[in-house]
Amino acid sequence: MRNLFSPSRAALLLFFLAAALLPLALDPRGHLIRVAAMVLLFAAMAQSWNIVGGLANQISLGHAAFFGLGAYTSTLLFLKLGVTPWIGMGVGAVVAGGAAALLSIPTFRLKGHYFALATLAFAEVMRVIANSLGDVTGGPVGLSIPFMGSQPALFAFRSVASYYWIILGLLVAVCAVFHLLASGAIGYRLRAVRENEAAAEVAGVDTFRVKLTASVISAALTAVCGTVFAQFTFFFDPDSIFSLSGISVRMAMIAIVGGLGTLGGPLVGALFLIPLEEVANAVLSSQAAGLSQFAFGVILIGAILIQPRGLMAYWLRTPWAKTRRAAATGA
Amino acid sequence: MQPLLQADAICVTFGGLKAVDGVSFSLNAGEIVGLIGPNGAGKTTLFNALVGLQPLTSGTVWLDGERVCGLKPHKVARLGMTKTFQNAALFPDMSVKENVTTAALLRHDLKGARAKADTVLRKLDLTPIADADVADLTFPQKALVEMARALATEPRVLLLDEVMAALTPAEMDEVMAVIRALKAEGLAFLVVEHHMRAIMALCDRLLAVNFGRLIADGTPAQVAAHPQVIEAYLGHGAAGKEAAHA
Amino acid sequence: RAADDVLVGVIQPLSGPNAQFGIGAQRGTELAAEIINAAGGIQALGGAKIKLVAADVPTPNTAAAATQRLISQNGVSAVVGAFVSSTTLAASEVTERAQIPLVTFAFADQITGRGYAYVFQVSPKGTAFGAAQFDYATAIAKAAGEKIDKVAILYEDTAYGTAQAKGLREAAKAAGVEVVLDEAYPLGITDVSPLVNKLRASGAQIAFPVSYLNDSLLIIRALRQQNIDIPVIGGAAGYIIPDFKKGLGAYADGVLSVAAASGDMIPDLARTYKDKYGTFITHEAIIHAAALDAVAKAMEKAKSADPQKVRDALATLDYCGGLAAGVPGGCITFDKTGLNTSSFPIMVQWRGDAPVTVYPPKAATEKPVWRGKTVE
Amino acid sequence: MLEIRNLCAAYGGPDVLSSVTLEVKAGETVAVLGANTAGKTTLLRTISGLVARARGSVTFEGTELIGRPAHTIPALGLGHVPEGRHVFPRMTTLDNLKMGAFFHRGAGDIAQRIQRVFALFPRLEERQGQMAGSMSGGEQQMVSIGRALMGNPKLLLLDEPSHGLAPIVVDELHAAIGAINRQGVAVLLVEQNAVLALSVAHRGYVLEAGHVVLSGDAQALSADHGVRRAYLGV
Amino acid sequence: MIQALVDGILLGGVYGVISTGLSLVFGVLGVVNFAHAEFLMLGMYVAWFAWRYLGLDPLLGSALSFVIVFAIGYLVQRTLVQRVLKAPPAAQVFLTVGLMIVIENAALMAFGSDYRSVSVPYQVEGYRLGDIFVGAPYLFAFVAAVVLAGALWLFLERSWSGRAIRAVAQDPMAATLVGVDTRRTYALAFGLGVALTAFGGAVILPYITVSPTVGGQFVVLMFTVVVLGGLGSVAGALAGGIMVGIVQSLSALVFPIQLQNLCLFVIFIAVLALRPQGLIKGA
Ligand SMILES: Nc1ncnc2c1ncn2[C@@H]1O[C@H](COP(=O)(O)OP(=O)(O)OP(=O)(O)O)[C@@H](O)[C@H]1O
Ligand SMILES: Nc1ncnc2c1ncn2[C@@H]1O[C@H](COP(=O)(O)OP(=O)(O)OP(=O)(O)O)[C@@H](O)[C@H]1O
Ligand SMILES: [Mg+2]
Ligand SMILES: [Mg+2]
Repeated sequence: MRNLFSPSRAALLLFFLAAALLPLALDPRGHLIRVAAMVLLFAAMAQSWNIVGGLANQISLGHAAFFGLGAYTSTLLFLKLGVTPWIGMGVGAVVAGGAAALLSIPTFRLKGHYFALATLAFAEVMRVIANSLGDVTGGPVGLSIPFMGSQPALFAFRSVASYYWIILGLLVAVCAVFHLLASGAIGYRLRAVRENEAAAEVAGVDTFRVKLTASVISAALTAVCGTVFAQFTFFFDPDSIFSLSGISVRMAMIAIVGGLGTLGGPLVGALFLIPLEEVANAVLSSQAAGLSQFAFGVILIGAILIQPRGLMAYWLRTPWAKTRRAAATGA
Repeated sequence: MQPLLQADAICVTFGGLKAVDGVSFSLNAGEIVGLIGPNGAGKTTLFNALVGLQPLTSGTVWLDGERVCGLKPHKVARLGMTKTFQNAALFPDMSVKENVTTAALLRHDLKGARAKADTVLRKLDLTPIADADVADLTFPQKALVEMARALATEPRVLLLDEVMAALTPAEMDEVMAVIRALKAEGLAFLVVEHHMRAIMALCDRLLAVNFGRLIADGTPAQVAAHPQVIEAYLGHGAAGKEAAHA
Repeated sequence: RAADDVLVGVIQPLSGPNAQFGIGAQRGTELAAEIINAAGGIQALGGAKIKLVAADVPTPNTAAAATQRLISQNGVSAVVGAFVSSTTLAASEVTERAQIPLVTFAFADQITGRGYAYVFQVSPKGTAFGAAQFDYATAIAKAAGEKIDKVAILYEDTAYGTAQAKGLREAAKAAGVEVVLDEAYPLGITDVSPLVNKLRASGAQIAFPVSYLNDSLLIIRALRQQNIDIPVIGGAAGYIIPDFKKGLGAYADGVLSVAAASGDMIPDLARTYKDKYGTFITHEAIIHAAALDAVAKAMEKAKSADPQKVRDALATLDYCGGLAAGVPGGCITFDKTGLNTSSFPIMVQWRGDAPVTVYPPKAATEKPVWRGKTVE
Repeated sequence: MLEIRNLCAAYGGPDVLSSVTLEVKAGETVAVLGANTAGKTTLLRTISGLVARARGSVTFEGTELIGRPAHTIPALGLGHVPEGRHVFPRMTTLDNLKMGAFFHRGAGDIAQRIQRVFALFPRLEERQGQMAGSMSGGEQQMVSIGRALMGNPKLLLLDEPSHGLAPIVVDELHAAIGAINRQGVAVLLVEQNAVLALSVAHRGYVLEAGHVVLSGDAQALSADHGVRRAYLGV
Repeated sequence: MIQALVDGILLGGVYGVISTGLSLVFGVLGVVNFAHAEFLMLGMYVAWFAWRYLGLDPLLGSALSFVIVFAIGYLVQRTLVQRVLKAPPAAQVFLTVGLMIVIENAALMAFGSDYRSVSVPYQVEGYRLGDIFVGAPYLFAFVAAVVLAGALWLFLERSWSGRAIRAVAQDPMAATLVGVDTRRTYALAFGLGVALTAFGGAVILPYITVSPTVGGQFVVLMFTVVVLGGLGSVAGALAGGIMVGIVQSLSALVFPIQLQNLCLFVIFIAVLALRPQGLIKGA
């Protein structure tokens, strides 16, 4: 019970409180709220990734596959069959979860870099399929969500703030799932698998099932993020939705820069990287071609050189965090 | 009475190498059997084959009348057989108790597993270090935690792979006392160890392997006196004599 | 007191794989702003100067945020740009909802196909370019006395490639010409041998590749290596930029390509551009200059920089000359969907260091050459 | 030959070695005994320059080793057989041996050196083409020792060479260490197996929790009551 | 069919060489270098400038690419990569992602966004052997690639430095104990790895244009090659390269070329499922 008021929880609560109050201070149709929404959305994506990447230490570089599946499923259901994206979102999650389960079969034995590259290839496969099945997916041109004004039942709103609230809700849900997994029985098993798979098996952990569960949940949540992203930006095409650098790597990078496998990592990472990129773009992109990306890369390198274990390492080093950790193991 | 563990002509090959070559033996409840043999004789491989970490090329393994070969390790663990790792393979980012709890989850829910872990840790006198990170442990402590983790799966057969290597004689005695206490509860052990002093003092029976093949099976005294065992493993020097003294 | 500046947003891919086109387009826009400002700015607004606010949008994912920033942080009256279709589509979702006019060169059919009120396309649709690529080439061949009944279409599988290939395919069907090879290939292909093998086996008389630069060089060189003498009719993009010539040298000469515009139609601008940037003016620069010109003209007409009024003025714009002279047809008149109805594709042919307009005759500055023979 | 004075060492946490003073004279075999984590391995690693945080002094034939880059130390005449063998697993036995002469790569007598190692460990000659990683533990131990000998060391540091080896191999090793020492190479031997260590050593030190708690000649140590109980298991 | 096979092998040999460097860096440093393809781009630029201003054929300019990029790689390793060698692998990956962004955009600022291409006489030549047709630039690049791969093999197998690189790759601590300067060797291996790739970039310059983003065209391909061959295996990279070349080439016979990479990646995942360590283990 004393955990309820631990400094880490307090910090988390503070974060969500600040996030909830933020729209009051911003123009509901402006740029800043869009950036804030992007921060939260990318935090949710990174948190979904963190379930596989952080808890199970399966560094996936192909989560864009699930992200895109979510976006395509809900959007196509809506465009072709008129199914509201609220339902499409769920269907997308199921489809992505199924795809993750299918992908687990050939990849579950793979470790480390081999796993990373197999997932990367999977996302590429999805991209090529979306690109070449023009009749179904709209092909390389991509898909547009029709402009319908404000229709909450169809997941369409006029103000960015509405999307912001939805994304905030999504982030809270993803964080809750992450926390439940991390602190529950499966959390123990995932960490065991992460640290030594053979030993975990011998200690009675069904490593395949544990990994499968984690990747299905992670993929499903990622797909939900994909649907929300599609609804929020109204347009996507295969190259951007299945993008290695734009989605897959970014999800992983946020979690890693923030702190792999920690609940706060994706939040901190998104809060650091997304605004940073935005500022670099706003300030530098009219100066010289490439300068803003260059600056972003330099800062990224700097962040990793200074703290390779992620920004959360600073928090974990503070006395408050230490007491919490001791309490957690004692509980 | 049927033996608790029965291995029938098991073989494991790596490419052309026969690491385990037609080994058959049995193990009864409450028995401690030692497995000795030169380096590379196939002892660890045999262990891995028994628990399902290493697929068998041929042969059968029965655990209490059930075929366990071809099952994944976690299934074998559920049926009651597990092993420790030659080079302690703990989960380094977890505390001692978390390591043990993970294994206890095999038969309990989270709450029950925590309680089970406490019991096991108490039994092995590890309660004082329950919250320590395993990365900070000393070698013998690690070996004990390996055993604790294995015990938390509530096995009937426990395979110990050199848990006493690198222990001082005094430390070895402590571990042997624990093993004997567990034997009294009905656990069966298969023990790999190169310390003949420990092996001779602990085991009811010895198996000796060389080049993957079983070369001797009998009481410790019989096996230690077996010419092939002396030739391939014990030698005539000081180390071998140590065995004879024990 | 000088009038306040009017702000116009420019979104272009300034980094990433399309940077070269984005930079060219941005230069065109900048040059246009200089010209308009030098001529006294927006007269109706007391000589207000146009001030450009640029944003780099290397990918569609970055386009929405960048466009939103220009709109709500900088308060631009209109947005010009995004050479790349997908990026433009992403940006148009923001401009439409924010009710800010977006004037573009990107030519995916979908841009004006969604019934959006705030998006304007200065040059024809992608399918129109494909159709023109086919129609013009067969017309030139016919005039040279060659009858075409088998053609090959090779295109990269991007929005641009597929749209234009669709136009080609339909035009061929309409003309009763057999398409013996119709092959999409991945963007960034590093080896075209399978493509060229198929082309050689197909027996096509003309090849219509729609591609960026590297693939176009690969295709033309591979044809040369294998001594395949099939005329290649480029589909804009890679075929009409200075690097095409640098890459192929003498082999560039005589290559035909469809284009949205050409420097020889607006010599003054072309000269200024060349003096300033050292290379001939590309069609994306010309069209984007015209796009900004249209925005300026709309502001004159609306006597306001208010986005809503600018959009209404754009919708009813109908003028010729000025920087719009660079657009084939020389005029800008947007229809209900936002498409400039007075413009049409042209065909250019490499002569020395730059392509010149050779077709259709109403726009041509020189006669086309088919297989070494000047076509009258 | 090797003089260690007031050596302290740490890996970032508290000191693992505190004020260790120890010496090895030319031609001597010196054993270091101690329980787990007493700091035996750390002692050898510090001598070889692998532990960054070391204070005090370690001189080898008058040269101060503390603060020297680790890779320059073997050339002074120190051979180190690390705990856990550390052979190059995907190199042949022969290449592993050759690597031992890396800092003498110009030397013309490499073939002779290899022959000398083969004379000591005939098994290695039989297995010279085999990947070292696929050899048995005892064979790998021989490769590791042979590799250290390739540098013609004057002092050989051996860290638990008998760990995990079959009794018969332990005996062979025992003989080999004696033979190496008789060729004039001084040996600093860290062993869990105190019986073996004291039977080949001239002198010994007992290390506990980073401190030298006892030292003396091998016979005296073997007779010491505490040593007998703790390390000889009697 | 045979034509496609020949095309595939010629192309694959070059894929092999540009990927060998990546494999080497992984094998020795254990770092998956996402920035690797950027060094291909740098190598191409060096060769392009050598052609433009010194009149050197890219096949000769490749030597210059090798040397210059080696120096750059050596420095990058000493100043950046060295610092994360002990960090978690995920941090290493993202350091190199950062490096990739920096190098690509630095090139954009330094060289502009132009597509640069050389013109050499053999660019438009080809040889015919019966029905089989071979483009000269492909053939020359292939030969150069194979020669270099052979030289690399000899270097690693026979020279002291090569042996030291292998030793450090397999056990850095033991390597230190026999007197190998591991830091220098790491830098040497990284420099060599990127230089090999730069060399590969130079020899393909006669048929590939260079621009700041050219690395992006190759990066996924390079990883596919390396993983197929077995990470860290230099010989494997060559085999993996040829396999990728053949798959690409043969798949075009049956499927639309658009699906070339689909075929490749499906085969890739299938191979990994059957052989989780790649086609060839270790080397
Ligand atoms: N994965 C593997 N691939 C190939 N060969 C292997 C593999 N694992 C073990 N071996 C070989 O099988 C043989 C038996 O090895 P094993 O580890 O079982 O020996 P051991 O009896 O446990 O020896 P030790 O006493 O040294 O631990 C050895 O020759 C070893 O090299
Ligand atoms: N690389 C390291 N980083 C941090 N601590 C270390 C490291 N290596 C050893 N230690 C710590 O230093 C202490 C002494 O270890 P050392 O290996 O020197 O003991 P040892 O006497 O050789 O023990 P053993 O008999 O187990 O080999 C231990 O507490 C150990 O945990
Ligand atoms: Mg073993
Ligand atoms: Mg030690």
